[in-house]
Amino acid sequence: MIEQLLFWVFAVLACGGAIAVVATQNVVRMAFWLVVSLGSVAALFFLLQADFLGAAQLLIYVGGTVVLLVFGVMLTASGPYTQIRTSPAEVIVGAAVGMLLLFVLVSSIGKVDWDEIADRLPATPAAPVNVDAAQWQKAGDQPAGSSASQVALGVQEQQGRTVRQLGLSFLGLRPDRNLVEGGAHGLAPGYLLPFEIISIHLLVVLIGAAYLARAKRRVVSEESPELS
Amino acid sequence: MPQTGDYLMFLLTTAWLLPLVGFVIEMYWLCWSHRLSKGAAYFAVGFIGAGFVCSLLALLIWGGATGWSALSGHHGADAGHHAAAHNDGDHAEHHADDHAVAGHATEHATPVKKYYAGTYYELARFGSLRLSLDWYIDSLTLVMFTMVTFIATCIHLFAIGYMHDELTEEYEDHEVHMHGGGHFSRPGRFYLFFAYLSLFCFSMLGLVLAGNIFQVFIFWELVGICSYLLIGFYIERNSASTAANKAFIMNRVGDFGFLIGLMIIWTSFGTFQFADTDSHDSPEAGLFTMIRGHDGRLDVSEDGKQVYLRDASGHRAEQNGQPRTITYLLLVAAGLGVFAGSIGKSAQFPLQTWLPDAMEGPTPVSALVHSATMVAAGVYLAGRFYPMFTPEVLLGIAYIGCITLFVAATIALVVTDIKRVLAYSTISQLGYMMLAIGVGGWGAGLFHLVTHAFFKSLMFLCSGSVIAGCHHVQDMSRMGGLRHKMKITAYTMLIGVMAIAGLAIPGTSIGFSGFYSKDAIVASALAYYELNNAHFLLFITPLVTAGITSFYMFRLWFLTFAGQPRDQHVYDHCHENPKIMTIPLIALAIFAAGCAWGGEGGPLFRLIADSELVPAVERVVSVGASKVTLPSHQGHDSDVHHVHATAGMLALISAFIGMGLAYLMYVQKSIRPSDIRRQFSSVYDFLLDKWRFDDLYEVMFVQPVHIVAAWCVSFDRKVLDAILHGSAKITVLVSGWDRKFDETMVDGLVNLVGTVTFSIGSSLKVIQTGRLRQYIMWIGVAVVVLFGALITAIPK
Amino acid sequence: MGEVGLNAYLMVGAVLFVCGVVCMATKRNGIGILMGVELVLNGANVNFVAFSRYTPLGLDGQTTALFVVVLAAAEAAVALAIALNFYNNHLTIDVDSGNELHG
Amino acid sequence: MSPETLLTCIVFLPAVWAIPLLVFDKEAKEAMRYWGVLGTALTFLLTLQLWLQFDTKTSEIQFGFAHDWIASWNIYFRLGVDGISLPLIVLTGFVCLLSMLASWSIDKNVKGYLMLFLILETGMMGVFLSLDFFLFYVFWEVMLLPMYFLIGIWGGPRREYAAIKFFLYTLAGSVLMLIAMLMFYFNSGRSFDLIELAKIATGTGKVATFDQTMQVAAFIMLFIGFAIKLPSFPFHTWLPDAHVEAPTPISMILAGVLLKMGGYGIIRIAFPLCPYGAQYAAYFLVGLGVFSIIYGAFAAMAQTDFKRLVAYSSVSHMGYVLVGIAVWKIVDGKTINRDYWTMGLNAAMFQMLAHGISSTGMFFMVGVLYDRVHHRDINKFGGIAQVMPHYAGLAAVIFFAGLGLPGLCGFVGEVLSVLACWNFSPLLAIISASGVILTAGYILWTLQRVYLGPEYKGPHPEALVEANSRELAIGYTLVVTAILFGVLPNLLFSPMQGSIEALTQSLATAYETLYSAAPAVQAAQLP
Repeated sequence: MIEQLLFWVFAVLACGGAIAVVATQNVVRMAFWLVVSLGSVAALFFLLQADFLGAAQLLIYVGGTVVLLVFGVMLTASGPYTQIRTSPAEVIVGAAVGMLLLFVLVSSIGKVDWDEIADRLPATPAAPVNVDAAQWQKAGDQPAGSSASQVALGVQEQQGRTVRQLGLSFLGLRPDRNLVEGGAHGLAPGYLLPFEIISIHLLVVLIGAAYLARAKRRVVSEESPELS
Repeated sequence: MPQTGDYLMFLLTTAWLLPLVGFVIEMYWLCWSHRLSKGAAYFAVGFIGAGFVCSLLALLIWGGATGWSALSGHHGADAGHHAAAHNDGDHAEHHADDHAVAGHATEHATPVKKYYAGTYYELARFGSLRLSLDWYIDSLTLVMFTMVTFIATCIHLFAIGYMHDELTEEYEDHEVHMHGGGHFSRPGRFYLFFAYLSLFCFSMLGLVLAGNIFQVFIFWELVGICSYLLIGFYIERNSASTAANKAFIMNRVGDFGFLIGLMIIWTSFGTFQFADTDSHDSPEAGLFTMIRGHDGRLDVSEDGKQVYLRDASGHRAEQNGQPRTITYLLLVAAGLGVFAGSIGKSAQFPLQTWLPDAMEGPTPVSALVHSATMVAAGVYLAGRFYPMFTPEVLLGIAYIGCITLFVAATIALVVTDIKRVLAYSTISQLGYMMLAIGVGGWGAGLFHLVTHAFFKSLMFLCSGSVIAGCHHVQDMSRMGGLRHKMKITAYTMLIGVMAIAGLAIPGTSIGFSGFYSKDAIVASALAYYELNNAHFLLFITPLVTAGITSFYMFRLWFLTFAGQPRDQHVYDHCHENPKIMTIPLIALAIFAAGCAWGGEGGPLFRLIADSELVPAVERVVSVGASKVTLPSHQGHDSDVHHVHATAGMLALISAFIGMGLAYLMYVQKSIRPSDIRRQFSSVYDFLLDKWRFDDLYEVMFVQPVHIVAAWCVSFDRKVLDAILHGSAKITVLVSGWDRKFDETMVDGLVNLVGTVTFSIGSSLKVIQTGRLRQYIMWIGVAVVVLFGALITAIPK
Repeated sequence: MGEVGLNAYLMVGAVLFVCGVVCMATKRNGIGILMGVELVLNGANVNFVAFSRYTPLGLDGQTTALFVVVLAAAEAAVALAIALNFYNNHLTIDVDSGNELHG
Repeated sequence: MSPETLLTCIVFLPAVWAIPLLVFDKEAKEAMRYWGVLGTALTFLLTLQLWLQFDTKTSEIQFGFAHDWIASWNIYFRLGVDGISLPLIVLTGFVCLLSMLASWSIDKNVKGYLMLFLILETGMMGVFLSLDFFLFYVFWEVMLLPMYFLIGIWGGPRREYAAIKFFLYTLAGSVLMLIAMLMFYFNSGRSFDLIELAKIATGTGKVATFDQTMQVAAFIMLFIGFAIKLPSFPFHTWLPDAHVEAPTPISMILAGVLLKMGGYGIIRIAFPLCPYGAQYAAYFLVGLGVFSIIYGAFAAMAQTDFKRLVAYSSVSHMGYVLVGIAVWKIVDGKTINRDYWTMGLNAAMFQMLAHGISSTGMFFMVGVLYDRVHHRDINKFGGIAQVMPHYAGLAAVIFFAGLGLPGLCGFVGEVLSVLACWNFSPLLAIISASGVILTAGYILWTLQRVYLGPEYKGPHPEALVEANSRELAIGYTLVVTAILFGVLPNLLFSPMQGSIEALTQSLATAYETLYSAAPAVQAAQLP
């Protein structure tokens, strides 16, 4: 029950925060509401037993990204245009389109029978054959899954403690899968290499960003009208 | 051990090549001496004089080798010849390595005459065909050599005096008028004149010495070019260079025929050699042996269409088992072809017109080249090639000669230029020689050739003396009475005139050289007429012309030397020439008077007749198309001998009539020439226009050639080039279309696509507002619409 | 109100997503647009994690979400740099003035 | 020097010699000219060395060698010499040296001129030396381009027209030659070897001989290709234009060497490779030759441009070459009097060489005048012999050589080819003999108008000074050569006799074989 309650609280907070971001005109306030929304999402992650992800969300988003955003706000808000108004027509149109989109999405979500979809999913390489979707769904609740292999691996799947599992899955060891029966390969695909590659990429991107962000005034500002 | 032939060859070759050395030295005279030096002339005289000595020596050696049989006074091919032939036959057998083929096998009934021949070097060899430079020496060669070198020496000497005014840095030519008025002047070209003369002597001697007909052709052309150079010596005179061109081109017309003759001979006989070649294993027959064998007769097949060729042994030659033959008509054509060359060179009808124009050259040239030697080369060739002529060819030769001698003599009647009179008389006399050869009087023709060379060169030199004395006045109508001032010239000239007129003391056989030779010709003609009555013109014409000749020659002498001066100015400035010019006159006059001493029994005639290859003791009856019979002319029973006295008398009468008429008209003045001129004005004009040959040729040949030439050029330009240009234009046109197609169709299509794309783009660019938020909005709208469509369109 | 299911989370994700989109579409402020992007990414992340919890996707969903988070951080850095440059060039953060690419 | 090195040097020395010219200063004209003269002189010496080493006793190819070039297509770098090509090689070296000496009058862009000149020489040498059809073709084209530029850049006022005309004509011929070459290539089991192809044509090769239709077709194409170069009557109009517009030294090379390639091609390629085709067209060839003689002479007579006149005289003179080559008399499949044909071929070769000397000389003599007074109108000359006697004397000798005066080189070739012609056809022989009159006519008339007379009538009379020592040296060299070969023709006949004899022998045999194989086709033969 508490879980339900928490869900609703945070769900409302997340959605409300998001709506507030949209509705607010002041950038600083928008940033605040964004923090609220993102924090709520982190809470939702906890509820979804993704502890590590939730923590990462808090650290990176709320602690990093949003601070960065605020910096941006401050750096750019020195001029007279701190508040840039949107025309009412645009707001109305935007709201209408948003509503429609929301309607489309919600109706889609409602129309899909997710259990059936999960059944129809292709037998992912190591999906345990003897465990049906419902059972599997509950596996999160019950420690020590019925799979002997999981036991053999010494993985104690505890509620929300996903750091170790995520780390192993990065190496290709999947506690949530039956690797013995399902795969002749021994190991599932790991994420370590992609992660490293992405890390390098991102590093490059960040260096590029730092380069771009260097404060330098345009010397010739008259060129822009010609380009338009 | 050197043989007679080697001696002869060595001497004559020396005589032949010395002038060439002289030519090179004189040509580059300015490199080692100066313009005013007479040295070049002395070189020239020295070399040709040495040549004369060599020739004379050769003649003496020849005489020694033949035991002077030619001069022994016997008639016909008698014992002396037999002995000579025997001797030489032995030589040939004993000395197989001797190049000279001397005589031939002695077993034959009729022994042949003797000659020496050999090869200098080979020009080319193609399989069995061989071209070489050869020498061929018989008595005719020797006589010609001696005659040419002697006359040339005299004329060289004379020229030293005559060309004296060229010894200057500033020679003023009074006949050339410049644009700005005044006369043309140039540095003198004394040395050059003698260089040309030397080159001519070399060519002429080479022609005489030639041992094959091809070599004759080579030197034939060379004397032609020398003649060209000498006629055109005064290169600044347009008339001179035109005359030189005319001479060479007309000669080339004759050479065209000559060349055809050569082609026939070359293809039919495969050799050009006169004499047999003495290769060690198999002697090859020369042309004369091939066609005449050893007995001097044509070997004609029964139907008269083929002539059998002989091999070196005198038997019928065989090739692949078949007897070698030549079509009779082809042989006639070859003969006529070669004779065409003679027509050109000897200025016979119809190519006679160049010779009078050639008088543009200096007078010594006229004397040497255009009377004594080169023009006589045509006669020499006809004589040398006589064994190859069939009776039909001879008949043609006779008629050509007959026409020529008459035409030229008639023109000479009216001409007043002293050199031109002599020129026409030269043509006329050459006609006599041709006629003689044509009627079978081979010896008579060549006899006349030699005597004529002497008296005609004498007369030319005399006229040159007159011209030099009168300061280049040539018109006889401005002369008269010159005998008082130029005694030597006048009386040597008189000797020449009497010689050419053929005068003699009636009743005796003492006369000038021309009497004997002309006598021989008329006798041959009469004998021929008696055997072939149809051809009476061949006798009447020379007889009448003898009178005409006498008339115009005496006319010349009377007009020039006798009577009163007609132009006092000329007369006053006239003077006798220095000794260097008169001595040659005297020397020549002696020979002109006496070289023919003894007539047909005399040494000269006998020497010439010695080399006749065709038997002369019997009649030759033609088997060809024309039924002619050639008279026999050797021996006491011969046809010619029978009529000799009659002919001599007739010719003498004719000559005296001519002389008398001239005396009456120009000295006695009992008949006034102007009356006759008026009476026969049309004939007079016709003659004065030289029978209008020049006009005829101008219309018939010169103009058409120019017209055709213009056609050719315009064909090139208007047809060939037009085709090229047309195709080029068509190509350009097609490529123009191509370009248009490219521009309109292909480019248009591409442009259309471009334009359409562009206009669509520019109409769509309105949407591209560049506003980020709008795009996002559109994305949202699009997602909604797509989903809506998806959901509504796809049924569950 | 029954047990919280997959659909509920998906709804939340959808709301976040739509808010992000609307935010991007209406805000003239560049920073606001950035925030919209963050919202969209969060919406997606919610979905990933939800699927990870309720479907056989398992840890793959979380892993992907993790990637997205990292990516979003980097993106924010880059976007801010761009925003700063934009500001330096236009002396404003109004994205409507950045319409040089209009047709 | 080994034969292989010698031949390679002869071909490539000039082109290699052109490379150092690049480093010369643009204004160092004298130095570059001397360099060029040195190069051509060395090449000429090499050709003389070749002559010395040449064995006149044998008719075979000498110094032959072959290297792989494009082996997959059977193309070889194959050079060699026989009696037919040797004299032409020496002539090329000779004429190139003389025209290089005559190049002092070129003052515009000397470096480029000399380089093109040297490359041209390489091309010409290559044509005469190569024994591979493909190589021959390559050199043939190599020669074409420098010539185009030499005319087109250094020529007279209408040089572009002339250069393009020359180029197009020659290119048209090349295309025909290319087609014929490929016909032989594919009919011979893929061979470009000229010797091998000739063997096949005479029926002694590795594969069956070329059939009659193909021979006729190939011969016609080859003949047109070479007749353009020769040039023969309907294809000759490029020649006057090219000659008139080309600078003097290039005219000398054009007349002295390039025209010979036509004749050489016919003797070396067209005849040996298609004996049947050659015999098939023999009468036509001789007729064309005779017509060219007469036509060229007539056209020359009507010219007022001195150079054009000489150019047309070339057309006339080269007619004798064609006559000499083709007097191949056949009766009933048997060659009649082969010696006369051998003589004709020899005469044709000699005529080419003699024309190489006399025509080169004539163009040079015209050039000397043109350098002084800058016009070529015959009617505006006159009296040259008065102001330039030494030069006029040399010119007269050279023109007499062109006229065919005995004792000078022009006579031998003309007369012998005419003499050889009677055996083939009396009618054509007579017509060709009449050329002697016309030739004398136009040459003497020209001499009269240009050299004789009292005074010069045209512009720039002050420029008429006696020839300088360089010009006299060239003139004397030509005159002495003309006299030497006129008096001792055997000097030239002796090296080529053997090869030509062997050629006529093999062709006669080949034709006999072909004739006996299929006598039916004879019906179509020309009279």
